[in-house]
Amino acid sequence: MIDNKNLLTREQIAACVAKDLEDGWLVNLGIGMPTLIPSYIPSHCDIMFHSENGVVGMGPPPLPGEEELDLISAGKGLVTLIPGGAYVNHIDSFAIARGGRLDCAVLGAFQVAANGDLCNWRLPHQKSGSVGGAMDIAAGAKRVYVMMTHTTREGDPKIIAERTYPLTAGGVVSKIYTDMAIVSVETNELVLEAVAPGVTPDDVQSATGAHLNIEKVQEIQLNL
Amino acid sequence: MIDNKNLLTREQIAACVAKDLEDGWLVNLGIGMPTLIPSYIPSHCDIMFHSENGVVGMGPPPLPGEEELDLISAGKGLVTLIPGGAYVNHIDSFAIARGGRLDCAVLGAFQVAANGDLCNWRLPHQKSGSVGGAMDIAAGAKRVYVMMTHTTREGDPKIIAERTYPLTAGGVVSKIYTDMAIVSVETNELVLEAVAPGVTPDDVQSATGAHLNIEKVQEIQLNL
Amino acid sequence: MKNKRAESLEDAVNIVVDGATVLIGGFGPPGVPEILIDGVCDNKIKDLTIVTNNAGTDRSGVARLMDEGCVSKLVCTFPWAKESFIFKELYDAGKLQLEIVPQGTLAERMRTAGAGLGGFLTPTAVGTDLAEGKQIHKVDGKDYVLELPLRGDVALIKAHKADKRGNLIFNKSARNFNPIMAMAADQTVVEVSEEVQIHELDPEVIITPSVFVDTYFVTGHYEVGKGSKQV
Amino acid sequence: MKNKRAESLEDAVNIVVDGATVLIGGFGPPGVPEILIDGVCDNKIKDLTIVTNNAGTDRSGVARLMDEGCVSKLVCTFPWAKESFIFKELYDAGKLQLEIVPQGTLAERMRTAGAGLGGFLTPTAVGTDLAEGKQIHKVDGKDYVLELPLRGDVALIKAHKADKRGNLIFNKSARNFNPIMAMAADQTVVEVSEEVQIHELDPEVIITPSVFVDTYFVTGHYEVGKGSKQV
Repeated sequence: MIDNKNLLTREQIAACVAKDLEDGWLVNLGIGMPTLIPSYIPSHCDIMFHSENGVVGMGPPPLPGEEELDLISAGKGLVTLIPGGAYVNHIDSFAIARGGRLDCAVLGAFQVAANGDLCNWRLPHQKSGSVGGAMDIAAGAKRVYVMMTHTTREGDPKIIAERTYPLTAGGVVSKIYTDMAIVSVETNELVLEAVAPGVTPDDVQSATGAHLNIEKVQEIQLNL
Repeated sequence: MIDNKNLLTREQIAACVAKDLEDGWLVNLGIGMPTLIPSYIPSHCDIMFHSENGVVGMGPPPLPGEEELDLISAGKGLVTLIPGGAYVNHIDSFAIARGGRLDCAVLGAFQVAANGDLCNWRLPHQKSGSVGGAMDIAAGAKRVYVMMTHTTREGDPKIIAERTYPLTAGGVVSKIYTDMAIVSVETNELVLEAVAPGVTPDDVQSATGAHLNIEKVQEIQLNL
Repeated sequence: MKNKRAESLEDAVNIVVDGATVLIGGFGPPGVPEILIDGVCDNKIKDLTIVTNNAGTDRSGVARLMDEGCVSKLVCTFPWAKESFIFKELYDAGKLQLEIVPQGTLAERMRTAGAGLGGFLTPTAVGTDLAEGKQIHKVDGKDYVLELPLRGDVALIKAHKADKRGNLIFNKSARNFNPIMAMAADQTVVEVSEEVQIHELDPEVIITPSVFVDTYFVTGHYEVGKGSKQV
Repeated sequence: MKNKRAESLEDAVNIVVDGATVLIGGFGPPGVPEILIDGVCDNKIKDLTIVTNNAGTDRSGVARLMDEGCVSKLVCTFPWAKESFIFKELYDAGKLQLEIVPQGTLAERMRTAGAGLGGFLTPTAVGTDLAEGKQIHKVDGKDYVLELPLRGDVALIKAHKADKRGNLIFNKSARNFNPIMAMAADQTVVEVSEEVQIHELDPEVIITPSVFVDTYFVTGHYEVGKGSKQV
């Protein structure tokens, strides 16, 4: 069991993801942790955010006094529109999502399987879930990155050999950012790319339900 | 053989169709003869014209000096937009056409069969034809009215028991306006509704390749 | 020109009858026709099937509609949210049927109905519970789910402005499902914050052409999420 | 911010290579990117499959492209028109393949590609020659043709204005297929009459968001149908 103080904070994970988003990309951010990402995008880097409720070019929350109640994110927080942004209807918004125009979607997850299966819309014991746009976005984005804690609150691994939870989209996840590590989903294996400072590859392996290739592991550089 | 001087002019046929278009309708007009119709719509009657190239609320040709080269009809003539008209893209334009929002489409035809089959896009001897939007509009409009000469130049009937030309849309035509008569396509029969002044029901029947019910025939009232 | 303006809320919503399937615009609070919904509540309509993205926010809009017992079935994408506590209460008590549809598929199913199409093939939900019982087609070696049109008897939507012919424009992210639903119902009823003269809407910027609008009701501007008289 | 502005016509069109499938906007003369087409002609590109509504008007635009031998196949809706005499000449001489697609189906097939869908069911063309060899599906007792996505390697479109991010608005009926084609190709190249600053296009009135635009080339205004240097 690793020391909790070595786990990355949500903000640190967000910074790790932000570092991997490339200039010029259009990115969709899921509800929850992924919404922390924009703060960590360097200002010289032009990344546009797509919100599936029809906002292309979503900006940060409004300054006090400038709130527009008709301008929200998919997570229903008040947001702004960047210069050069545009409003679209739900059809065009999901044409963007499914049509391969999202360079990346960063989503939360309950489970990710070694083959890239994503489970994030319903827990097995629930009668139903809230799917929102997750299935469309996960099926359509060029890259799906997952951002989550490495294990459940009970300590069970969320990265596993085969999924046991209801599927959101099959084989779509290419990269996983957790509070312990960055894991890349390759064709035949999971590759441990980097670990948090103070966390060892063995720590990560033992908190993971699938085999990790640790040959090229590095340490995550934190600038926070 | 009837006297040609008793045949209706194109303008007179257009006036007959115009009389049957109802206040509040959205109407698509095919290329050729149907484009004469708008001149005969009474000014108190609010009929909107849809042009499949993205014009909802097409108005008459522009006055000299007011031409806009970017504003044309489906027949490629310069037109105008009525107040309250709107421009749409081809997807929305054909959503209107197929989606049942056209109260009526008035199209030309090579042949109409007794069951309402419409043939207007390709002659049998041609290797290919020009379909344009005819198949979508004919399949989607609430009513399809046909406007044509009663016979071919060679005197062959264009209203026939069973079509011999390539199909545009099956069973869609509900009314036929020709230079001799107005014929209604009913479930089990063709009903001769009205004949041109000086034309007898027998004249029409002998120029028609299918049986006509002539029990309720009237004479077309011309106000031209 | 047909006058599509309803002079009273009652006139605007009396097309909504017991048992109807009603498409209701909005994503979160923006774009929800809260006043029209109030009108349906006032009419004590029962057994509605409601198609809308969320399962209501707090106590107004769709939440009020459920709370007042007007709804027997909800078709939506995201029912489990803190602000949808009324839905949860009713669902847990077995008083509400629920159908979950992925958001892009929900929009596309309505557009398909509005565009006179018979269905579409989507990669969304392949291999998931939400594709159960649906046909799978392979195109170019990839699996797609066949999804069918979803049509409403009535669409209740919200727009920013209507001109006197019924052309509509929307406000920011309150656009969302509204223009799609306007196409997808037998009757489309719009609440608009503002009515303008015909020449005041540029034909280049009209989002919903008048041909998709049957009735509009002018509500004036009110604070989003506060439409309900119950609040 | 990525600079999508091409500084020369050559830079704008060098993505169009021999054998490519190219979607070309326009319905009749309005909305045809005549200058971009001139650029493709100048590059002496061969064996293009062109997807566009008409078979060219007089001697400019798509007509010039065919006339200069750049095209081996034309996918269109309305080839037989007086003004498409160059097409007729080439077709009759056996120098051009032709595929006719109903206009609504052509638009929808491109949108389907752009929207990441696998196909759609349409009532259009049921029972006709144009449905030959295609699957028929019955939905609610009615027959529909299954139509598949149509994607371009490149879309060449024409817009009225672009802002510096690449957002587009169009002019009147020159809108037509252009916004659809912008979605449906791997690379979308736009000729625009005018370039404006970012804040000059209201986000409510943008028809094609910048995410669908890869390159734009500013041509200035010219008389429709007279783009070609050959005229």
